[in-house]
Order: sequence, then structure tokens, then C-alpha cells
Amino acid sequence: MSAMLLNKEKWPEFVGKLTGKKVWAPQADSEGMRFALLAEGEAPVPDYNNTRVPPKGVLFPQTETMLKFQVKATEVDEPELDQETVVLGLRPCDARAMAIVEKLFKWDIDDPYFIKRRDMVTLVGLACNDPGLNCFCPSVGGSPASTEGLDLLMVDLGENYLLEAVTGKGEALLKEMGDLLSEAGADEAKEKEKLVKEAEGKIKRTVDTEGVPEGLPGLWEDPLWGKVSASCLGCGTCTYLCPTCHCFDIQDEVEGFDARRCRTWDSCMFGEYTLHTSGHNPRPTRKERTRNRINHKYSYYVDKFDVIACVGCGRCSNLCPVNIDIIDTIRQVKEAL
Amino acid sequence: MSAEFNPNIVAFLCNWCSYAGADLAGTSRVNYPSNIQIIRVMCSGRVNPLYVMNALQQGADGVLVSGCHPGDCHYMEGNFFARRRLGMLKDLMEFVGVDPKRFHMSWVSASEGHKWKEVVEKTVEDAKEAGPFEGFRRRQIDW
Amino acid sequence: MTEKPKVGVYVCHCGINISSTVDVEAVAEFAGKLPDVKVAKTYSYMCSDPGQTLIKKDIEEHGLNRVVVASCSPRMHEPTFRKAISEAGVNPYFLEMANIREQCSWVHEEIEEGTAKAKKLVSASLAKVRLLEALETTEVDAEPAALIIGAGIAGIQAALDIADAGFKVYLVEKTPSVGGRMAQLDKTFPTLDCSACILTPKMVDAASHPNIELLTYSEVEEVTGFIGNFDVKVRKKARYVDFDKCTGCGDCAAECRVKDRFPSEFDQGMGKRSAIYLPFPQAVPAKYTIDAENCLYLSKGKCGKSPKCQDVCGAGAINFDQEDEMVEFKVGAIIVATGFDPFDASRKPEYGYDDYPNVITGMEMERLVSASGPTGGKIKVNNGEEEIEPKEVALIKCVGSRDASVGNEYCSRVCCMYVAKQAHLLRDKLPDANIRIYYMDVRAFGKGFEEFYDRVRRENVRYIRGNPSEIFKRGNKLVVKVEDTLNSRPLEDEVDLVVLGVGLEPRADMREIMELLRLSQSPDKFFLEAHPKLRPVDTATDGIFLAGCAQGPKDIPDTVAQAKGAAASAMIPLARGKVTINAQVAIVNEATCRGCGYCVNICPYTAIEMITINRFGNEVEVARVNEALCKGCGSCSAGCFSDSIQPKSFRDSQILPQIAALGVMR
Amino acid sequence: MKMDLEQLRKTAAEVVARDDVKYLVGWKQGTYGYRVAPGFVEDAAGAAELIFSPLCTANLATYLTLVEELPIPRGQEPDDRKVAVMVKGCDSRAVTQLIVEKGIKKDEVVVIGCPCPGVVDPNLLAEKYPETEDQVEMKWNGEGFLLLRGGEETKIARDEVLAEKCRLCRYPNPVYSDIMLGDPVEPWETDEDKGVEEVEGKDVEERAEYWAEQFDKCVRCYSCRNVCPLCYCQDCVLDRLNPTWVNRAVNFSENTAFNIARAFHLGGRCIECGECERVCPANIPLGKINRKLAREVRDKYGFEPGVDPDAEPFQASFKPDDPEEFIL
Repeated sequence: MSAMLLNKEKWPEFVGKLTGKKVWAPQADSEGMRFALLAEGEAPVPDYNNTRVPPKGVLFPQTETMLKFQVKATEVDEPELDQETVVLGLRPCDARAMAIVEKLFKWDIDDPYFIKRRDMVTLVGLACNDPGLNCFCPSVGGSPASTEGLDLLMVDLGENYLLEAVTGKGEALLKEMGDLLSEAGADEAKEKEKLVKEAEGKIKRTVDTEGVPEGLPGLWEDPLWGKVSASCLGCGTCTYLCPTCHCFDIQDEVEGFDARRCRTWDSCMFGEYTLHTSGHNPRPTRKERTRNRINHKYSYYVDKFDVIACVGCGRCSNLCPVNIDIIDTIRQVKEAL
Repeated sequence: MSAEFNPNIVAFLCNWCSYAGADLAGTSRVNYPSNIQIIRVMCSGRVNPLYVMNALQQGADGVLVSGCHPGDCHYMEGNFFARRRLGMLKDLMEFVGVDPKRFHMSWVSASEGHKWKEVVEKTVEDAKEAGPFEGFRRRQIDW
Repeated sequence: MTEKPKVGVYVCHCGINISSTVDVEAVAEFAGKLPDVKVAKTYSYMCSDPGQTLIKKDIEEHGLNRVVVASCSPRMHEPTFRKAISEAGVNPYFLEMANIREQCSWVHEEIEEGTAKAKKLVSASLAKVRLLEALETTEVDAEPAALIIGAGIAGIQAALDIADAGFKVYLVEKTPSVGGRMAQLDKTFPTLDCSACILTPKMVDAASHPNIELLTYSEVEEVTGFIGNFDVKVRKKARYVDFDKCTGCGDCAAECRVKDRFPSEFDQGMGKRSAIYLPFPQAVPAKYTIDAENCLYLSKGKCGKSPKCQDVCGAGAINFDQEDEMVEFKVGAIIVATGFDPFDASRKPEYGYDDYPNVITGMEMERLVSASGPTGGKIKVNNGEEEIEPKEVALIKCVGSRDASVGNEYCSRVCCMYVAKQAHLLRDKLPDANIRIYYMDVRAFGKGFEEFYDRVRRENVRYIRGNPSEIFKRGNKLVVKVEDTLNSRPLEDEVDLVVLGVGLEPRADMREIMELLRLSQSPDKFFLEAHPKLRPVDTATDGIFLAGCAQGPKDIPDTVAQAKGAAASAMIPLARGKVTINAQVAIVNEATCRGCGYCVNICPYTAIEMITINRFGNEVEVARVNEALCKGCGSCSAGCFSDSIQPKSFRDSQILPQIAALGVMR
Repeated sequence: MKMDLEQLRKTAAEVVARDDVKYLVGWKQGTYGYRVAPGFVEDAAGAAELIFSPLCTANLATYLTLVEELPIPRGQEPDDRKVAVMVKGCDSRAVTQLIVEKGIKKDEVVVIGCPCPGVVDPNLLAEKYPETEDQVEMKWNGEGFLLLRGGEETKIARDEVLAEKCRLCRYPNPVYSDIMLGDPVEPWETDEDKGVEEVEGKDVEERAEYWAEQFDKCVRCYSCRNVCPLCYCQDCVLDRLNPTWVNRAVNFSENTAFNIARAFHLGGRCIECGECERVCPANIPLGKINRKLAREVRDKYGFEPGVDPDAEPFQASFKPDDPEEFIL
């Protein structure tokens, strides 16, 4: 695949050429950074560590309308999802997460909403030169410059971005840019390699996941779950901010005669997630829920799709209000094995 | 636009004073704006303050809660609770940017058909001034 | 849980009361398209027999299980339609009314707006009716006793009727004697019966009736509970006279060190009484009372060497250690017969009541002409210089009535006749005097009234149509400044005596009773009846009834009639022995209750208590409602953060859809 | 002020050694950087890990009501032993308010009071002194703080990193406790509540815009609710579907409704511990709303929650002369 160079000064033009597509890019707001749709003419340079909320909503919105209907009618309206979309500057871990989640949405039943959006999107990643405190992607099979899930990878070389197409979609996007880009050479490739190595070296918090997927089922009754979950508040921070968490709930909302069926993110950390109509709850306390969260990511998903459903983005560790730290948790698991 | 704007107002009236007062306004053939729709509750104390929020969310441009004058509550104290709760709600709503003109509370006794008319007129006039409530209305546009 | 709602919507024309401003057919057509509506119809008078039959038939034919009636206020006909659908086998609480008359057709003019609003109200009612729940009423025993507050003619009559029917009556009177205002009157119009002569036998009957417990000089302090089961606390104020020992001989009053020093309430302050006194000679009970405020011994701690009354009382009845006594009992019904206050003539300063001794009120006139009054029935007045027999007399009607400037727009109904009667009595005593009556209108509507008015006019009493603007003094005469509106002539009539025909006002202390019993006032500030036409003796509170002038001005026969009506109504629960408990009470969801106890704090009826339940092995505290005490006000519910306590028929899950229906149909 | 860690750990060990105590909740060193974690202590070894430092922002009173009650098999008795909890001044108000509301009973808890000279705002701290993977120690140091990391000592001025709630704190000393550790601290001059005033200073449309931006960010993770010691309904109305007060959908409308309802339910109850704002992953300034209501309740109704265990709850009481100038 081809590698091209884009002078940073030409970034606005690069973004400008995407007219007609929905463009998501990291933008600053009072929360910090988050992915939002770019307004016409805007082209902020992606200069950030990572967003608080992952860009998973581009393919799997927190709330999405599945269909609309009228009370007492039989016809339904389905949403139109065929708008071309570009995500600019997402981190490799988040792109990897999309690839991991895609396995689930294409598994026994094809999820039309996710797949349609996936088909229409071009993911333009930005390699991490300066990973964050809780980044641990190499521990779970990722890398600061992983291309898994991406269509195009950008590497910040200082004055220029190095653009490497990963897929045909990426290739096509590069073509669209025409003479905005110039060929990259061997120097740039070397520079990239150096940056990636440096970045990997900056990752301090690592964890050895060797044997964890196989070992977890044996730790079902281990006291570590009680210890880890004792301080858990049962909120949805870890799951909602996780790029691979993909649980949803479906509701019908009625306003007068107009109604819609929508699905929204759900969290296995909520009590009512597994609450039965009878009042029985198979995961009655935070202990069972915490255990499930770790098992799902590090064991069940591996069983099913041969990949750990954690990309090491560190968001849950960063933002857990009570310092439930997935790195530490996996370390404890490892110790208990 | 604002001249033609017809605000949609939901009113919660206690059965014994204000609802009876509104009935008296009817019996006395007092004319007032038709923007107001009344939901009857037994006591103004029954009005969960979140009804006000809910009404705005579901499409009201203004909300009115009316009960017996202090000391006249059929249930002795319900209107005192309503006053405290709704007074606090009003402060809260104002703080989060809901125009205070959108929410009123009044004391209207069973004999105050004319006061009822005045209260309705004031509520409607204020809601008109505040304009259509777009705020956090549960709109369908982002569906 | 329940079967799928099948709703019938019935839109009433109410003659043209609704249909002139609401396109009822359009409303019905609209309703027919709403979810769960099986039939939607209109009818000229839904509340009529055929209207109700229409609903019942539809219930049968279409298997309806919920009904919306869009007509008048539910305060008017909710019971009617509840009964109707229940006769057709539908739970009476599966009814919702849309008030499209009082709150729609009668207050809006344009048919478009009326129709649009009616549609919204109907859809809101529909939203609620679909979610209502079936409720069952329960019954509890009713205490076969009644409390009557006020022992004037209304209270006495009601007490006698109820007692005669075999029920216990507690008759509570604030003053030391029963009798009330009627006891103060001289003669009654139009028959000129002696008021005292017809009243005193009833007073004695009331006192001696085996079923009546008379509590004079007593005040009701607290009433809790509900129809059939009111708990009453009464304070028997200390008389300082042993009730059983006092023989009513009067030696004490005659010997009192402050004898005849204090204005007699009974004589409107025109006569004097001692600190120990009997309000009037025929007082019942004939027991003396010490006025603690004025008694030297009780107020100053010293009365000569020893209190005279104690010295002279042969029965040894004086007891200065007596204290207020609390009496508690239970009754099934309450009648409020607290009467009225005469209008305070000082509030019309232009008439100089406070300035001139020869300007008196009608009530004072009653005492003045009374043979048992302070002057022994002689008409003597002080014109500021000397005591004279008046030659020129003016009587002014509508003082404090039909007068917005003092806040009383109503007619007091008795003044026309009592002023005529007093003119007649004055004519009797002052055959040569010039007697004039200033009036706005003469309302002689009762039995024998018009005849009496004619008779008085024939007795050379001049009726001058005009409302005096001022009374002032000129020499030793009073000048009544007035315009004779029949010939547009300004007059300045010089007179020796002015009688102000004061109207009737709600009692100054009625607020206490209002708060005690949670009653409301009508615009005239008298107690509000449940319905002005159909329930004139009932109040909004079940089991509490009104009699006499507490409800509005009326004369003696009307008062007696209403007292008998109130007595008959009050006896319904007593005779039945059972009362139905409100089905619309609050209920706690014990699974979600967090046991914070807010509802317990909020409930004004102490109907909620905390109980400990076993929730899968864990002991937890939750709230529980005593349905007999709950009134269904729902204040608890709005204060419950977890929505765990909900008033039936007014649940959040029933009100929120109503809000939604109104909101969505902008 | 110096917190005597020895005394704290000794007391904790004594408390957990008691037969009638199930466990103790205190603060312990977190897994990295500035993090401090709630520590659930059942023995002396656990007690030895406890700390109390300017990094102990969390209000542990929430753990008194957070426990899910599992069904107890027949024949078994519920464990009625007490839970011990360490509280700062603000946290103790939560305990007091819970007692008022019967959320807990006095005899179900052992409250260990820690007079608190003020804690840091972890975000401010990390902004000015970037967080690393190394665990740190932090101490109160006269008027300021002392940060000990990798053998290095950094003096930090108090105002530089003091948490907003502490700038406004009027109750640095626990108002309710069974055991008090150390000496009371001298309350300090409180700042004006600039955060609230700034919003109040806007006109109503600006305020609407301001909050629209804030509530738009809400992801409805419910951490604000779950961390709140006073949000202790087992079954929150905002989770309920019948009736639906707030739809599950995450959008500006429902988020606003959620936030209004949450704030309203805390009216006259919020003890201003600031936890909701601290834990919000979207950085919504929830503290401003809560403090605004708290201030109205204090100024207009003369009521302050969480200071008197025998008080009547604000929303379950009234005064005949409550303000009513807003009533027509």
C-alpha cells in the first residue's frame, strides 16, 4: 500500500476536500476532548491524548432509532444510514476496538445498523507518539501504531503527517486528495519506526495477560472479586467509556401517536441489566457484575472470537471514581492463577 | 410570530379550592383564554414538582399549579408542602435556564372565579412573552 | 392484570350549554379515532335518564370496560356516572370526566377554540381512563352520636331532632348559656311572637333531654377522624362555680363587690352585669359564671377580706380552684351552627355610631324595646345633653349589607323585616313620633312579610327611598342627609334617634372553626356549602353539615328548616351505623419503599406508619397506610422520592399520560 | 495540622477487632499516581494500610447504603453487625442526613470522624503536577500541601489545588461521630461561591445555553447518582419504566430531565460533598446546581441539612411562613 505525506499546513485543505461526507473529529469542549461532527469549514488539528468518550458511537450510537411508527398504524419508517462518513484522527486502540466489536455484530445475526454504518465509514487513525498514563495497548495485542480496523493511518512526523493506506477505502481517500499529498520515502518510514518504538517505551503500566483467558473460569469463586468490587459504585462509567463494550437495550418511546423503537447503550454494571421480571437477579450484587465484566472481556470473548475484548485504552482506569483499575485487576487475576 | 403564538399551558388544580374556583368562573360565564388545560388533582400537595418538568418536556410552554390559600387546605397542610416544593423547583428551573415566566403557582379559592381568570390571563400572557418552549422539549427532530 | 381497555366516550351537548361553543360531533368523531376507543357518541343531556341508559346499553353491547364522559365538572356529576356504569357492571372507578362545560364552553367564546380544547381534554381523560384501576369501597362502623357546635336556635333545633330520633348529641356552646341571638330579640316578624316565649321552652328541652349532653361555656379544641368516626376534644372552661351545687339563686351576683360594673353582652352593652353573672334571667343552664378577667379575686388575687360571693353562696358552689376541663368523645357527624355577628356599625363612620349615643343598631333596638331590656321597654335616648323620649325617629336599612365599600355585597335578608317590625314596635310605644325608614329596596318575600310591610306603612311610618350619606349633629338634633331618589330631592331630616338596620356578618371567630374542621368560605365569607342548590346543608367534608346563619343570613323559620335538614342529613350515617370508606386512598409499594418516613411526616391525618417487614430474610422498615384514616390527598406521594406511595386514581402512572396527552396536542 | 496516622490505624484496628463490627471503610493508597481507593478493612493488617491525606476526596458514607441486600436462606440469621466508616466534616453531614432520613440507624454504624483541613482537586493537581505511575504520598503542611514522590518533596500552595467544595466548606470538623480522631481544625474564611454566582449572573437564555452544553455531554452513566450518599433508593424512579419519568434515550432532553430530577430530589438534602461533580466522566459542573439549591434553602428557608440528626427532613416539613412571593 502507498504511503504519502501531508504537510500540516495543508490540513485544512485536506479536511475541506471531504465535503459531502459526515466528518467526525476530536474537538475540545468543557469536558475535554470528544468526537463530534465537524461543521463546514472547521478543521482542528488533532492534537490530543485521547477523548474521554470513545468514538464507538460513530458506528454504534449511544441512542439510535431503529424504526419509527404511528400508534394504531402498521407501517414503519426505517432510518437512512447510507451517508458516507469519515472519522479523522481516532487512536489505533479505538479503531482496533471497532474491529473487535464488528466480530460480534457480524456473528450469529448480522446487525444491519452497525454493518451499514461500518460499510459507509472510512477510519483515519492517528498513531500515538505520546501514550497516556494508563495506556497499555501492547499488553493486550495492540500497539501505538496498530492499523487493525483502520483504513488509513496517520503518523505525526512533526511538520508532516505520514499517511499510510491500510485498505482500499484508505487508498481511495488518498487518491481523492490528489496533489495535496506527496510521496513518502524511506526516511519517513524510518522516522515512523523510531517514533513507534519511543512511544512503546513510554508505556509504563503494563500487564502480562498470558494465561489469563484460560485461567479466569477457574477463579469463579475466588475472593478477589469481592475485594475488587467492594468499592464499586455500580455506575456505567467503565462500560460506557469502553470502546469495546457493546451492550444495548431496546425501548419503544411514544409521544402522542408518534412512536419510535430505539436502542441505547446498556451497562452490565447496572443492577437492572440482568434483573428478571420475576424480581430474581442472577447477578445480584456488584461482585457478580464486576466478575462478569472482566470475564467477558478477557475470557468469553476470547473463547468466541479469539481476541481479548480490551484494547488497553485505559479509559476505565482513568475515570473510575473509586480507582477500580483494570490493569491492577488483571494483575490480581494473574497472581491468583 | 409572537402575536400569533398560542402557548400550550398545563395547569394542576386542587379539587377543593382552585378546581372549584375554575368551575365557578364557568358558572359565572367569565371569559378567559383557552390556552389552559386543567388536570384535576385532589390537593396541590399531590403535585409532584417533577410534573412541571415533565409537562415542559412533553410539550407545554407554561405550567400552572394552583391550590387553596394557606390555612384553607381541605387536607390542612397540603398546600404548604406544595409551596415549599414548588418554590424550590422554581429556583432550580430558573437556574438551569427555564424562563420563570413559564411556571406559576397561585392560590385560588372556591369563591375566586374572577381571580382564576386573572391568574389564567397572567399565566398565558407570561408564556406568550417567554415564547414557544424549545428548551429540553422531548422533540422528535433528533429521532 | 386487567383486560385490555375498551373505552366508550360520551360527549354531552348539555342542551346548548356545551354545544354552542364546542362542536360536540367533531369531538366525538375525534375521540372515536383514539386508541382503545370502541364507541364515541354525543347526547343532549348525558346526565339524564336516557343519557345514562345510552351508556349502560353500550357497555352491554360493546363490552366497554372504561368510560369517559365529556360534560360538566366532575364535582357535579361524577357520582351520577359512577353509579350509572356500576349499575351496568363496570367498576365505578373506571370513569373519567372531561370538564368541557365549566372549564371550556362556558369560558371560551369561539367555537374553534372551544372544540380544540375539548378534544385535548377528552384525549387527556382517555389517557388516564385507560390506566385507572378498579377500586372497592369498604365500610366501617359509625358512632351513633353527633356533635353540634353552637347552641342558638339552629343548634338547639338540630340537637332536639337528633336526640329525639334516639341518638346521643353533644351540644357545645361557647357562652355560658344556650339561646344565641334569638334569645336577644324582642318580638319576631311578621307574627310578633315574643321571641323568648317561643325559644325558652326549646332551651329547657335541650338541657333536660336525656340524649343531649349540653356543654356550655365550652369550646371545641380538636377534631380528627372522618365521617362516622370523628374524635372530638372539647375544652370546658372553668366557671369557678360548681355546676351541680349552684341553684341559680343569684345571691352571689347581688353581693358581688363589683356589682353591675360591666357591660352585659346579652344587652349589647346597654345594661350592666356583675363579675359573677347569669347572662340573662332565662339563661339555660341557670348556673352562674365568674368572669375571670373582671373578678377581683381571680384577676387581682384579692377581694376584700374574702370573696363576697363565696361568703353568701348558701350552696357553697363557688370554687376558685376550678380549672378548664378537657372532654373527649367520639361522634359520627358534626353540625356547625355557629351563627353570625351583627355588622359593626363603626365601620360606617359617616353614620356617627361611635360619636352619637342616639345612633344605635338594630340589635340594640331589640334590647331597648324589650320589656326585659335595660330600660324595661321604655324608649329613652340620650341626645348628648339629656335623656329624652324621641319625637323624630329614623331607621336606616342596608347598613353593612349590599355595600361593596365594606366588602359585603350580599343582602342580609332579615333587615327589611326587622326594621319594619321595629318601626311597628316604636309606633306602639311612641304613638306621636314621626317615624321614617330610609331604604334602597323593600324585600318582603316571605310568608306574611308583604302583609306585615303593608300594615307598618299604614301605621304612619314613612318609607323614604334613599341611602343616607351622612349623619351629623345640629344643635341637639341629628341630621340625616339623604337624597329622596323618588323625587330627586335632597333632604336633611332632623331626628332624635337613628336606628341602623345593620346586616349579618360571618362571626369574627369563624376562622377557628374553619381551621378546626377544614371548611371553606364562599365569596360572602360565610361557610361554603357543598352545592348551593342541591347540597345546601352539606360541606365539602363528609359528615360535617351546616345550619343557620353560619352558612349565610337567614331568618328564624329558614334557620329552623335548615337545622332540621342538617339534622336529617347528619342522622344518615348514624342511623345506618356504617359509613363507606373512601376507596381513593394511598397505597405503598413495599418492594421499592426505602423507609425514609417522609410520608409519615407529611401525612396530616397520621394515616401512615412505619412497619417492619421481612424482605427475603432481611428486616426492613417500610411505610403502610391506614386506609380508614387516609383521605387520598396524595401529598405523601409528591414527597416520595422513590414513587413508592401512590394515591389510587391519582397515581403518577395515571397523571403522567394525562400530561403527555395535553402536551403533545399543542 | 498533622494527622497522626499511627492513631488512625490503631483506632481502626481496635474498631474492626470489635465483635459487633463487620468491617470498616476507610481510605487507602490507590494503585498508582494520585489515586486513593476506598479500603474495606476487616482485620489489623488491613487497618495498617489506611491513610488520611489531602488526596482522600471520596465520601465513604455512600458505602453505608450501597450494599445490596441478598435474600437470606431460611434458617440463617442476617448479619446485624455494625459497619464502621471514616468521615471528613462534609462526609459526616451525609451520615447525619442519613440518620434523619432513616437511611441508616445510629446503632448500625460506628462513625470515625477525621477533622479535615481541606482536600485537593485531583484534576487541578494533575493539571499542575502531572500524574505519573508512581504512587505518591501527600500531606498537609502548615497552610499548604506537601507532595512526596520518588524521594522528591514538592510544596504546593493551598489555593493552587484546593478542591472547590473545600473553599466553600463551613464544616471542616465532623458534626457527628462516635469516635473523633485528632484535634478539631480551625474553620477558615469561605470564599464567595463564584461558580454559582457566575451562572446566576447570566440571563435566562445564556443559562439555558450553558446548561444545554453541559447536559448534552451527559452519558447517563449514573455515577453522580450512585456515588451520592443520599441517593439511596434501592429502585430509583429515574430507572423506572412505569411510569417513565425519563426515557432511556440519551439526548439533551432526557439528560436535562434526569439532571433536574436528580438535583430536585437532593433539594434540602445535599450536604455539598461534591462527589457527584468529582466522579462525572463528562465534567458536568453538577456541584453548582446542588449548591445553588442548598443556598436557596439556607437563605430562604433557614434550613441546612445534615447538621442535626433530630431535624425534620426539609422536604417533609414546612413552616407556615415559608416564602411565597412567587405565588400569584
